[in-house]
Amino acid sequence: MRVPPGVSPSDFADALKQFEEAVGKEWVFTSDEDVALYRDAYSPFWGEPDELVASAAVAPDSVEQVQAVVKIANTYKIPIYPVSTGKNLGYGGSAPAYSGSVVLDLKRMNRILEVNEKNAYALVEPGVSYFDLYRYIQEKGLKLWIDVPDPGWGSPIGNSLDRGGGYLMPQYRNHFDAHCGMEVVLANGELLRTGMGAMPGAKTWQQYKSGFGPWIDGIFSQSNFGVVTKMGFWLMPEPDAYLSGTVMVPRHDDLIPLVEIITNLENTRVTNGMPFFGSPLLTRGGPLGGGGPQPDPELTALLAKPDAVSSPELQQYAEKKGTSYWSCTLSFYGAEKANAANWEFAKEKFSAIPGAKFADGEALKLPLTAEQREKVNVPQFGIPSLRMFSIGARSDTNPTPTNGHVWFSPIIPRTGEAIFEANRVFAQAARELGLPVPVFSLPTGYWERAFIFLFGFPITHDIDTNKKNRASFQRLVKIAAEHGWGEYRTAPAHQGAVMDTYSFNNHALLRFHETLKDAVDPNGILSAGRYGIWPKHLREAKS
Amino acid sequence: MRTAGTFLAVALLAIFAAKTAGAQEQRIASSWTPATVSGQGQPRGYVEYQKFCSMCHGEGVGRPGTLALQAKYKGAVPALLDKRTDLTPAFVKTTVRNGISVMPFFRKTEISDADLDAIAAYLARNNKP
Amino acid sequence: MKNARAVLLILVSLAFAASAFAAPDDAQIEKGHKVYDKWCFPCHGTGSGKPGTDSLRARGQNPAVLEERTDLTAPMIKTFVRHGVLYMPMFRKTEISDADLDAIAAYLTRNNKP
Amino acid sequence: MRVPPGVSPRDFADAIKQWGEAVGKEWVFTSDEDVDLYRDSYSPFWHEAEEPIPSAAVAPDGVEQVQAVVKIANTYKVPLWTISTGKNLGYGGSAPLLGGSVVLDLKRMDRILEVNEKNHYALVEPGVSYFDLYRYIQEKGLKVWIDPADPGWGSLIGNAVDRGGGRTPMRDHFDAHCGMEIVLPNGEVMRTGMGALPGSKTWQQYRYGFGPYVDGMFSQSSLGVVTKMGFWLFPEPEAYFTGTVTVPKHDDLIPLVATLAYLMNSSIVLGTTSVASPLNFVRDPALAALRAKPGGASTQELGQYALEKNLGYWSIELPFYGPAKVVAAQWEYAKDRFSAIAGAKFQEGATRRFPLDPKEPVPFPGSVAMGIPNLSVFGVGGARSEGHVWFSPIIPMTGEAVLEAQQVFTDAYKEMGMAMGPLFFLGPSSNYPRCFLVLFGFPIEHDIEKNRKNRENFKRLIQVAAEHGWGEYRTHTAFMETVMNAYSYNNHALRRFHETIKDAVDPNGILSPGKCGIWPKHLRKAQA
Repeated sequence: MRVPPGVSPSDFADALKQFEEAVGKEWVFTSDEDVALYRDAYSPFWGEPDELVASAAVAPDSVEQVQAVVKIANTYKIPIYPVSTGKNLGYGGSAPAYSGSVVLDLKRMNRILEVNEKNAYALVEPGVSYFDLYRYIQEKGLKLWIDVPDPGWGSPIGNSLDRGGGYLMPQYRNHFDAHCGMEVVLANGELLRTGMGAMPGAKTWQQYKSGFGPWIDGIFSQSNFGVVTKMGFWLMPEPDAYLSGTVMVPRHDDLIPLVEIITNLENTRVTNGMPFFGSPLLTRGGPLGGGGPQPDPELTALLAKPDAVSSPELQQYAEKKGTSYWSCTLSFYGAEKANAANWEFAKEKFSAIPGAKFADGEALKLPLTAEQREKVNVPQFGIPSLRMFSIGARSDTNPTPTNGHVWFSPIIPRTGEAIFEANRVFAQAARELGLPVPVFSLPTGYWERAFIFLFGFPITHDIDTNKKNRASFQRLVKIAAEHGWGEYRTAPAHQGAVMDTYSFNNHALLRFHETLKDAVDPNGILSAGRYGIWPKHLREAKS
Repeated sequence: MRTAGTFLAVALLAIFAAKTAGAQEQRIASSWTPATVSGQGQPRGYVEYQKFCSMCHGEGVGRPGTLALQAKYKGAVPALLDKRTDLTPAFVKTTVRNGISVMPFFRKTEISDADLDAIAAYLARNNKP
Repeated sequence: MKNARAVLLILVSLAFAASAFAAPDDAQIEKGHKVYDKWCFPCHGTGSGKPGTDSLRARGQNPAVLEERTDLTAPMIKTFVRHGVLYMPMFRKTEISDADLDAIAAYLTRNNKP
Repeated sequence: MRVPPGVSPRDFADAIKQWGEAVGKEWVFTSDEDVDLYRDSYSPFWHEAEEPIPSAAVAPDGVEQVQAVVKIANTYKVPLWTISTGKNLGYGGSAPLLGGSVVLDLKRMDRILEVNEKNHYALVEPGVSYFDLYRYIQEKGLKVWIDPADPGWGSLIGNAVDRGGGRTPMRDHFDAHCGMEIVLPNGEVMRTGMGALPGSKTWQQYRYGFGPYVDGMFSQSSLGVVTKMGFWLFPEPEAYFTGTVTVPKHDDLIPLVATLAYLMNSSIVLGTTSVASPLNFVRDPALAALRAKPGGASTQELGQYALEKNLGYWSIELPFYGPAKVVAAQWEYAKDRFSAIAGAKFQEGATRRFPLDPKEPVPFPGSVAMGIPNLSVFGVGGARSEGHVWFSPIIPMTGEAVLEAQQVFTDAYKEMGMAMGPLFFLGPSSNYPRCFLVLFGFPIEHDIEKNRKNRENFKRLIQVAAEHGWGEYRTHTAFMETVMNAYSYNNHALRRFHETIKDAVDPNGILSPGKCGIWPKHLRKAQA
């Protein structure tokens, strides 16, 4: 049996006994076999001594049990690491940030406490998955959509606290933005409710976010200040109809006005779903690895040259073949006629770019029929799935499956210029680091006002490859920071390195977090090291 | 007795009436537009008056200061401050620094003494003894 | 290393696959079907965008859908669920309890020839 | 000269001297005449001993000066009360909560640091008012809108950190912010969100940055002095249009609000609207007589009256923003949905196209909904009032809740001997996206007895609201303690958490003591 660092075996044995009394013997996991299930399946340290592993796991079934477990941990100063469904694979999974912590597994707390159709919100526990919530809504026949991230088995609470994103209207697809009201167990075991929930019998806990006085919800995201046990979410009413439309522009430099117009259309709510950028010239197949026609050898040769994407030869090739350089597919959710009018307006605006072409997408009346559901990109319709895992799993187009991935995910400005600059910078870095150099990367449109790049680093079970990839990852973090780009989220293996780049005024923000940490969790038991925030005794030990 | 209730009634009535009266809305030339604010060639007192006072005391609909003075004097003196001929610099300064009714007083970080001198001079320019 | 251990376990489980175990009853199979729908179907079901099915098909497995197979054994199923393989992560007991896993195994082996 | 509580006159004199060195002598105000300008114009304690009057005011003109002022205050443990433009009249104005505090007046910091037309944001200092930013944008001819609070002289930063609301699609002002710069109680400067990354390119584009998102802690709080803040702006749309839906019967309120909620949650209606009753605006002796009856008019009688006069019982004016054709299509769709209510009637307002004709006089009534600031809201008090304070509970966005609140507050007013006047309906509004805000204006007078009684009534209303699960979103300094007391879940767990943080971040308790009921440790005992 492993023992958490800094805890004596006898204290640990006492604590485990008390954990068992609190949650039931069968929900305290200590055997190697059981604890191994809490490893990060996509750990970049797989099989190395540095792999972050748990010493045990405890799975309470209620808020009272969480309080009891936290109090016991506080008594014995045992580091604990809460996970909700532990499914943020690529960002750390269920393994702790501080090796030897006891995982506090909240999966059993999977109650859907309320779904209100008229006011379009849900109140859930951390073990509820997107699948669970979706099924519940379908079974009750409620006309509500949930905004799902790519993997549907994740937890709305866990994903939102990690500040994940989805696909629907901007106010829903930013999952932390879409929350309203929290219940939190603090490090001393006390129960706290935020927003209107601080008022006993509040009628608007899920209708008004910030309550009265300082609005503290944000400090429980990407943090280690408390265990969130309930959270409300605003849901999107099922729209009448969906429409998509694609705009294609012919020239390399057209990306700049294209982004500018899309930004204007999104910020005025003309298009209200996530935009998908693409390049008919540069990509074959979609982001989900759907294959597509093999490119022309002439094109392959052109693309093999350095800086091919902005070369005059490629521009000439595109003109000759009549292939558009860039495309963007816009989504419209709403009344059928309004969708059509919005798309017409968008086309008018895009027509300012000479040579812009348009392809009308399918106009779908909602709800979808069973056949339609098979064809559409389901997360854009609030339907959870696990399709995203096709990116690395074996398939017809990917004969060499990996053992997972970690995401490098910098935020860059929402401009065409920034896309070009980031491609230059990251291609150069990839060449230097000996990484495969992508032809061109286009950002993802999760956030309404900024772009995000998602680069997946493969995880292997080869120690040397993983080591090299980790070093490359951290080098990329630094290179991004030198250009003013920071990551929005990262796996525990890299959280310290990323936090280190947010260093304004001698790390004022991190030092502020540490002040908070010491005040609200003086024994430093909660998620030590998460997002680079260490409790006092471990900060001192490290320095 | 003046009560919160009647106050509220007046408040909401005023807001609603203003909103629903859209069709018959009167169009009176505003003295405050970006062009006049930059106030090229105008005396400083005029410029500062436009900046600090005209939003309440200017011409046009929805100017509480002008409305209040209209109600108070019923035309005995002009409701518009910059049309008045009876204002003295001392009176202007006292009012700005002490406030009156719903008009709050203004701090020196908002209207400096020098700005206030200029405003007072501007508003008293037609007060010929 | 985990991979080696997984392979070993698979071999062990195959070796013992022939050993007889009590035929599961219909209630157990029905329960297993439900758990399967919840936990396995999103990756291993029929239809588009099922990475597990796609992966097995690409490996030449036929049928690629787990539910249609008659060659799976309970130990194999349990090994994959508790250890994961390649892109598939392992599942904790708070997600799929041992009892649920037994039921999944009962369901997926329901058509096996004795 | 007044001296702050707990500070020796000698220490205070030293502090004043050092502030003078830091910001310039002329920007440290100590004369009674100057300091009185920092009283709350609309104080509910006017002429009373409890009126919290500051001891002095300091007006720095840059972040470094703010740092210096805060450090000096920390050295001498002088309580500071931060204001940006000090114009949140009705919620406390420029006066501190703790009498004798020194006002830290940020009005001189009025730089507009950036307005980005392509990515639609602004970065400003606390002294910048809605008027200032509006003028700047007009002068540069930028095609972006600001979202002003009703009074246009307020500060973007001040209003947002007080979590005020406006009327356009960006109306939740705190929600519309992106990135902060803060001077902490120890005088250190911190930037939040992407601003923590030196040379960041997206400080005003992605609000969360990396790690815990701390911005909310600096709203309605006393943990730091916000010296810069970014705001998302709305790109000028092609058109604005309002359509009014009127429904005939009392009980129609329930489907009316349910449909409104659907339209708002679907981003079809993007701005603030209020539920109104045409009965409120009828001046008919017959109606007045009906209401004057002992016990008031019954719902049936009013319903009958509305039916006979063909007035409609409830109405909502819906704002639409977007391309002209879209706005028309959205209105058609809204009409479709409201038509499920038998007898619903529709009236179309005028469509405005943007940019406005340059000859169009601005501002005009209602222009706040089009991003043009004005001060017409101060017309609400009438000629004789000395000001107002706002009682502002949040209630659910349902017809049932509106009717319940109507009943509860009417009863409370009666019980307290306060007349509801000719008005029988409160007009809840949607300044925030998912709930209704109800605003009651309490008059301020220069009459001690009346103010005392009004204060008691105000506190009673807070209790009555809390008993029904309705809490205030913001309140005047005089009532902050009472409101925070109502947020008492688990033996005031939230306030105790705030206190833990306050003690850690501001151990000397110098920043805005008492704000929102949060006192520093040394004053907590005295208050308890």
